[in-house]
Amino acid sequence: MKLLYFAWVRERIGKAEEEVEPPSAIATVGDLVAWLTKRGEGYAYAFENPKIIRAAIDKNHVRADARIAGAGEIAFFPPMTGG
Amino acid sequence: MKLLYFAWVRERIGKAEEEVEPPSAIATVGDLVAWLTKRGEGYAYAFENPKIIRAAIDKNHVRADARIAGAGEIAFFPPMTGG
Amino acid sequence: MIATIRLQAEAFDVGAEVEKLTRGRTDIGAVVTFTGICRADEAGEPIAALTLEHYPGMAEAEIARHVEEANARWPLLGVTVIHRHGRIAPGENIVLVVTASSHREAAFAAAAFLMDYLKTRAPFWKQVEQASGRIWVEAKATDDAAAERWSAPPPRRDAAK
Amino acid sequence: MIATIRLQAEAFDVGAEVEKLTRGRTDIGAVVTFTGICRADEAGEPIAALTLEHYPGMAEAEIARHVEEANARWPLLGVTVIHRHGRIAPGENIVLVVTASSHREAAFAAAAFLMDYLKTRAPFWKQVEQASGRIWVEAKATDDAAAERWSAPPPRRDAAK
Repeated sequence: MKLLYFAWVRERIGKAEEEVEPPSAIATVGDLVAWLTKRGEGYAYAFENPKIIRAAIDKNHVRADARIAGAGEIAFFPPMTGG
Repeated sequence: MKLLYFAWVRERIGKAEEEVEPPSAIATVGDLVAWLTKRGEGYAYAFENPKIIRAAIDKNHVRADARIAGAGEIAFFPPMTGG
Repeated sequence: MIATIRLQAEAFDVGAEVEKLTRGRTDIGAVVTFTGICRADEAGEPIAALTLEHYPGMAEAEIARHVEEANARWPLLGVTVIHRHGRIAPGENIVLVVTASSHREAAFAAAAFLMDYLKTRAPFWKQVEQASGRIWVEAKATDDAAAERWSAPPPRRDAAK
Repeated sequence: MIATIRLQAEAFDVGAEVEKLTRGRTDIGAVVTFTGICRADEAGEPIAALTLEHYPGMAEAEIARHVEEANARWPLLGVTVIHRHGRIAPGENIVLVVTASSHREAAFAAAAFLMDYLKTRAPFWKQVEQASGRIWVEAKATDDAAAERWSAPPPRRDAAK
């Protein structure tokens, strides 16, 4: 599964994208964030306040309880500041 | 006192402006409309529905109860349809 | 606040007016424009053209008063109002309002406010040329209602910057 | 309804975009534009420039969804949305929304709606260059509140034509 990171989530993790294979117990976006958080300091820093992290599955906004089964790409980013 | 007429008020009266000397009993814009109405068919037609006629004294919107003493020019016109 | 008010027979250029208002400024964050255009129909019937009559002197004064009122209600950095008079063909522009502010809420609100007032208070009258003859456009109750909504005390809220 | 959505690094020309949307049309009576411009300050501190990062593919899709939503809510005849990315200096434009309708109420409402959603839902992130370094702009609670006001059922009222 492909993960994408944007803005300060990208900067804190230190990469824009990566391929990961989370264990089958990781069912939701929230589970995935918790699992990623344990992968290192950068991840822990990026996800230190998981409530403000936004996520998208295949370019659609989703909530933390969204299931990740079948996802092509999952993106994590801060609240949007466009316009 | 100078009177100005616009749009269909002008067309019905048949002139764009005129000088008038109303008698001293004519105190308000409403009095003036009633007095003008008696001056002929065109005036009666223009002011047949006095409630919808708008008036301005010296280029400021006024109501029918506005006093005309000291007015330089008084204009009568239909509801505005600009923009 | 820089205000420009023009009554003219000639068409205007929206892009040029925005450029004039914003050139060299770095305090403006939001610009809203409203352009009113002559449609080929009025009240469901085709028109060949419209003619705008106005009350010279009073039209400028009324617009200036409402631009001042908008400036008192919202933190504006610039306003341009151009209103044409004379004969205008379908597809041609009629009226332009440009509002500039540091944030979008003020620019949107001031432009809507000015248009509602231009429709109901500025001394302009539209006549349309239809197959049945020349007809004066009737004032719309919905325009009066739109203008009425601004008669509540000014909001000057800081929301939605 | 004709919709144009563009993400680009280059600046845009407001007048040219209005012209493209309206040329040869006689059914459009109202055009509203919103232009967002880079100010020389952010949260009271001077900035040298801002850089806009975006999520390619998702940004276009999100904007397209909201243009469709606007078209379902109001009787629109045309919409253009242009959003720049990359480095933008103070005074340069950032975002453009153009809405066209037969009447002004729909054009104003749709432009405000699209801007509120672009601010809160489209995947763009602003970073500013200040004396203290490069800082990611924080999302504003007021922008979320502004977007929230559209979550009530669509009005589609005929007022204020």
